[in-house]
Amino acid sequence: MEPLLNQLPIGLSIGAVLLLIALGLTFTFGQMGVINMAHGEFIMAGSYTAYMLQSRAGGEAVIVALPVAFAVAGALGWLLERLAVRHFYGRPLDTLLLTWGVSLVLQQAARDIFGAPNVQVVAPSWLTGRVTLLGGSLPYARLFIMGLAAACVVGVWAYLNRSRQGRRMRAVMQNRELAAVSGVATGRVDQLTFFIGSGLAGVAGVALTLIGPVGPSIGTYYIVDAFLVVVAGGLGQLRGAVIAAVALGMLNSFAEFWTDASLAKVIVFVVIVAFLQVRPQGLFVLRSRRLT
Amino acid sequence: MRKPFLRPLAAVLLLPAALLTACGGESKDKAEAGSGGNTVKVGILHSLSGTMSISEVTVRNSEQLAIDEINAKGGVLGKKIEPVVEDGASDWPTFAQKAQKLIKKDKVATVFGGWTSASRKAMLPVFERNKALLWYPVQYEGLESSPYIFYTGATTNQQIIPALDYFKEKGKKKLFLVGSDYVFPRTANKIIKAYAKANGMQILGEEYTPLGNTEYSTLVNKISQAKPDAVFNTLNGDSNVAFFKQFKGAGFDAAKLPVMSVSIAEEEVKGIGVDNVAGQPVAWNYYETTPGATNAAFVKAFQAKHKGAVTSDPMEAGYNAVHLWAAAVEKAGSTDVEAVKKAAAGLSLETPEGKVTIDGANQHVYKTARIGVIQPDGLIKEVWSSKEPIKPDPYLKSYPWAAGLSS
Amino acid sequence: MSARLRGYAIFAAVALLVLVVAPAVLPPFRLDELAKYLCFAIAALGIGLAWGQGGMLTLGQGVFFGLGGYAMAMYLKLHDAGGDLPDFMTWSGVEKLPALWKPFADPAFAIAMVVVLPVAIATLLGLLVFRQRVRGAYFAILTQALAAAFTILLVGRQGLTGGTNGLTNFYDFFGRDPEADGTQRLTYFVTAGVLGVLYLAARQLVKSRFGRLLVAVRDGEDRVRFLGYNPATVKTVAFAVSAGMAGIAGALFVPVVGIISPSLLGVVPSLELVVAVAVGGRYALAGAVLGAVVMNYAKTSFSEQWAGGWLYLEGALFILVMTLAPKGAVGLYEQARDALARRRRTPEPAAPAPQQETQEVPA
Amino acid sequence: MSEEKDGALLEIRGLRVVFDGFTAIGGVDLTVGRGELRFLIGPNGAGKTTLIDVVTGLTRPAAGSVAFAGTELTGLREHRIVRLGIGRTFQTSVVFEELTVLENLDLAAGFRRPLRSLLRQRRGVSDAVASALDTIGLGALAERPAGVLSHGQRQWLEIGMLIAQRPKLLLLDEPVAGMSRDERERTGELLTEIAADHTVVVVEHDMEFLRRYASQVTVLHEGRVLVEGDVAAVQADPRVQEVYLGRTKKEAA
Repeated sequence: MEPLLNQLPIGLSIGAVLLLIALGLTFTFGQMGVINMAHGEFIMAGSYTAYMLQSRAGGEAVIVALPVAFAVAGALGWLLERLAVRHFYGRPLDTLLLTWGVSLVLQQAARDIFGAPNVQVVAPSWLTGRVTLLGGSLPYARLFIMGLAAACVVGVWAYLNRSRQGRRMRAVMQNRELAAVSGVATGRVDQLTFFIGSGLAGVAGVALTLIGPVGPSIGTYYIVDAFLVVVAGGLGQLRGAVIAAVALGMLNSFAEFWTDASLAKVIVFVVIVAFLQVRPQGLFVLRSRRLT
Repeated sequence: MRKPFLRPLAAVLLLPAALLTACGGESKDKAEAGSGGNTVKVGILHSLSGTMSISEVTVRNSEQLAIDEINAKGGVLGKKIEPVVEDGASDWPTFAQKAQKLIKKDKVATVFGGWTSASRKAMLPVFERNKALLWYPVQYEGLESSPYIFYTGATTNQQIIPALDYFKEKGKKKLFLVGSDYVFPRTANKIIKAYAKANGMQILGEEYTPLGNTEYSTLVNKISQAKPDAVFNTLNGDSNVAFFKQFKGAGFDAAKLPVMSVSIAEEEVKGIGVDNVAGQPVAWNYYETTPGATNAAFVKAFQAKHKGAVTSDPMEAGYNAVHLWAAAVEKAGSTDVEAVKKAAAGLSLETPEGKVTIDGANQHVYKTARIGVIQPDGLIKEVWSSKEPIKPDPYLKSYPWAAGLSS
Repeated sequence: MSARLRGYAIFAAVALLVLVVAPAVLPPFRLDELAKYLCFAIAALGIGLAWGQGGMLTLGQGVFFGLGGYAMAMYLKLHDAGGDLPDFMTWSGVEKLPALWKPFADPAFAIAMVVVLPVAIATLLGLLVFRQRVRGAYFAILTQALAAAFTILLVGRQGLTGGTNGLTNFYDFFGRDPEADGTQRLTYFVTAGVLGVLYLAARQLVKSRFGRLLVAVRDGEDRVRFLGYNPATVKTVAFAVSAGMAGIAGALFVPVVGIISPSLLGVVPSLELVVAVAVGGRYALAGAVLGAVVMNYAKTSFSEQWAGGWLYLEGALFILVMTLAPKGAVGLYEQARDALARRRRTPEPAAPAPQQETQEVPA
Repeated sequence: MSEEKDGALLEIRGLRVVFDGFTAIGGVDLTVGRGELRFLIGPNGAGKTTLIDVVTGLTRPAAGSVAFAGTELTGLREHRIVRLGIGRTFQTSVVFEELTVLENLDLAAGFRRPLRSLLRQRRGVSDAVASALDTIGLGALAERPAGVLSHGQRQWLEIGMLIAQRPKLLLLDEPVAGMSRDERERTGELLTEIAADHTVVVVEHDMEFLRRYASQVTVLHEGRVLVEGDVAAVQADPRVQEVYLGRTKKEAA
């Protein structure tokens, strides 16, 4: 039974990673309906930010990099929104393809700037330990990621529900026309939404340097999973994203434990399709009476 | 329907066909001019883009270095070697098509190329049907011996089996096998299991993860539950980074649990992070630190061209391939494929890894197996070797315990 | 009527070019490459139907391409093995021919499966997904995940599928050596012929009542429901047809290139097909064909010149097309044609512009 | 259409609809007889459109039953309901802009056709389509894409599509909203023409239109039936005047 218990914290920590990479999408995809395929490359931008800061901040680069990566990835996202995405509202499929083009360019740019091989980001020394939990060990790095994910969720929740800007954002999401008529500058809100959503990807990118490779193609490893979380969680639903991420993390952890890593991925996909049979709109739906 | 559907279609097929026609015409001229002149064309076919480009570009560089060296000394048969470089784009069908292009359009004398098994398997029929020659420079899973391919990397009995011998010598009895989900790890593990059975070792687990997988906590948990003496790692590329970071994160290091890797060379160490793999053993036939004048010259020449670069086993095997081909051509007095094949049999050459000899029977080379340990500076130090070159045995015919593996 | 005649004339001219001129002037290697592009064009035609006409952005078309390709390759492998195990099974440690493989020894069965398998799977997926009104972006993401899952499955079951290597090394293609120039020429003609036939069939489908219904579903799925049709059925049929086309494309790809492997059916190759369709012009079937041929040609020739640059070019081209010409090359052509026509008959008040400019695909 | 003119065609009993805690319809009974022309009126939020949505399957009720010619409709999917013979239009007209007027009508007339006829190209114009085209008077625009039509023309096309479906019951949701005076007049004539041989339920705001063309009227208010009767009686009812005029004048305009 013990090894099985070990899978619980592992599932939780996989869930935390999924949540972190998907959180930004609940903004761009969830609030704005934009399928941003370059999201993975914003994650990459975050990872490279940590790498760049290493020479200045040394071992603490990961911590210093969190706000910087948020700003860098956020700025990239903002630029993307200003230059391209804003011409595409209401055409989600076109945005998907457009941002895929952007992601190709960003990947190649990373290859040309940082070189094709992976680079090394050293974790701070105080993150190298681990705690023993349920008979297994949970590295501090994982705990850090869980904590970061939780902090981001709380931050996002507070922003959406407690701040004026956040309420505007939700207003625009629920009814763009009405919000515009009510005096909300929807264009500004869109820019901000995109900035935050992309910035969160940058934060995820920094965290991922602790456990994964840092290279030009890392975005492609995470993007599909991230979208599956949002699809399963329901559009624009923070609650849904959290539950879906943890559930998928657990599913992944136990499926891999009982079968193998390849089959686990297939199982996750099948479960999601089956789930959508029961809940085609994801876990939580905002009910509306609009046709289409 | 007022809209003429068919008109755009015309534009469709006219444009590229016209372009292709133009191309075709031009290429014909080129090919004729090239084949008769005073150069010898050879093809270099590696992934210059896509996921495999990280590794393959370095091999292309070392092959280019060998060509430059030969040209500096007057070329082969008095003609300069002219490389035609093509991009396999990390895509196996592209390898097949580019191989075809090199053979049929550029009419190259030979091709140096490939890295993954999949790319080699894709190219193999092209070379066999066209009776053209491929030099493949990477260690691989064996069980193959094409008459039109020379294998200058290790086959399993020159890498996997020596690594197991090393573990056996060190008294490791319980192994855990970790690999990426593709041909090489699966074949390697099959051999390891047979070896273990014959040598009283236990296999506690065998796990595969999809290529590009980055989540290893469950796997690491499985390993720590199984409590093996050692891990045999055939993961590939980026997965190694994630695996070692998470392996170390869970509190493992080389002293606690050695992980023998067969796909991590000097190039990869940097990306994984030295502190995550320092002290871990790897199995190859060559390291940058391998002693000898030939290697010193090779490393010096390579680093003169590529500042700060390291040299690794596949790079050296690619470098050797070019020199071996050139030597065979000189010996045969011709670039004709059959003549070169004949001349290559039994051919010996002093290379950075020491003396290598081509085994005419299976067109692999005799290679010395070396176990190295990753140093804190990122280089690899040899700690064990087979002392002398091992005769290549791609089908493991000389190992009784391996009977039935290659049937 | 004259437009229609002209259409036929142009089709005939293209056919002449593809079937007579190209084989006459192109060296065998280039002809083989063109054949490969034509395979992709067949798959693109299916995407044009599902996405352009039906509004279903399918990012998993590689799966169907793969199913067709594997069905064909399994037959060829078994035929070559002549009663023994196929070569890759030997080195994967498979001792007995898996039951899944057995029926594929029959060429008729294998060729039937080229179409049946993709159509069956697409129908199943379509019924599940469309009935629950999963659409737009959700559908796109699901099909993308399908492509990812399918590749992992193929790679993971090496004994059954050849793993990452895929299936390759065929010696006998219906009594011919697949690498011989003559065979390659033949496969080229077969591919071109199939493309032509499927193009005409797809065009007929678009003009039929079903095609009109499909466009209606694209532009107003919910409204169609109130006309008494079940949009799920309409979409499933179109999706299945496009899957079948991808399957045929995959099957032809095997003799043309001599390999089928998971690297051809994953997320990126599937997306690249869609990109090609978008660049060519998604709303016209000819645009899909044009896009596939031109983009793949560009990719090949570009990577021959400047390997890393292709990604920049592909990305940039894509951004430009999506922002400036969402209807692709065909859209630009039509705009130019209409502008020209307007200029020609100056005094007359211009005919109403060809529909609206920004055409919305329902989410 | 030769339906018997007696007996109820649509019977709604105890209907309740709840949106996330908000009760849009709180217990409505409504009977529409065969051949009737019934107007549904009421201020914003009265539940008129919701009622139509429930009948056509777009919205699921929390409780109650909707029977059409004896068949229970709740739980059926939209296209099934259409196939039983109920057609509707929408407040904001939705026609297929890419398709021609004729193709729009042809599509609407098509669901009864055998499946294989779908695969054939349309040749000629069927009787149902021709008569619908004639009724709505868009014959001159038959070959033009619906995208070029004016707002009024689109509404007529929608009504035409409805007729082409040959339904037993037509539900029109604010057919004259946003129309010019002339267009209203034309729509009114159209309505009278259709009502002659169809059962029709019209949701409308426009009081003038109501006075001119309505006979039987049901007034909804806050999710309940307030009054039912003929136009004159309803107009005279003080409760109706209160909900319309007493609160917000502009809604009655």
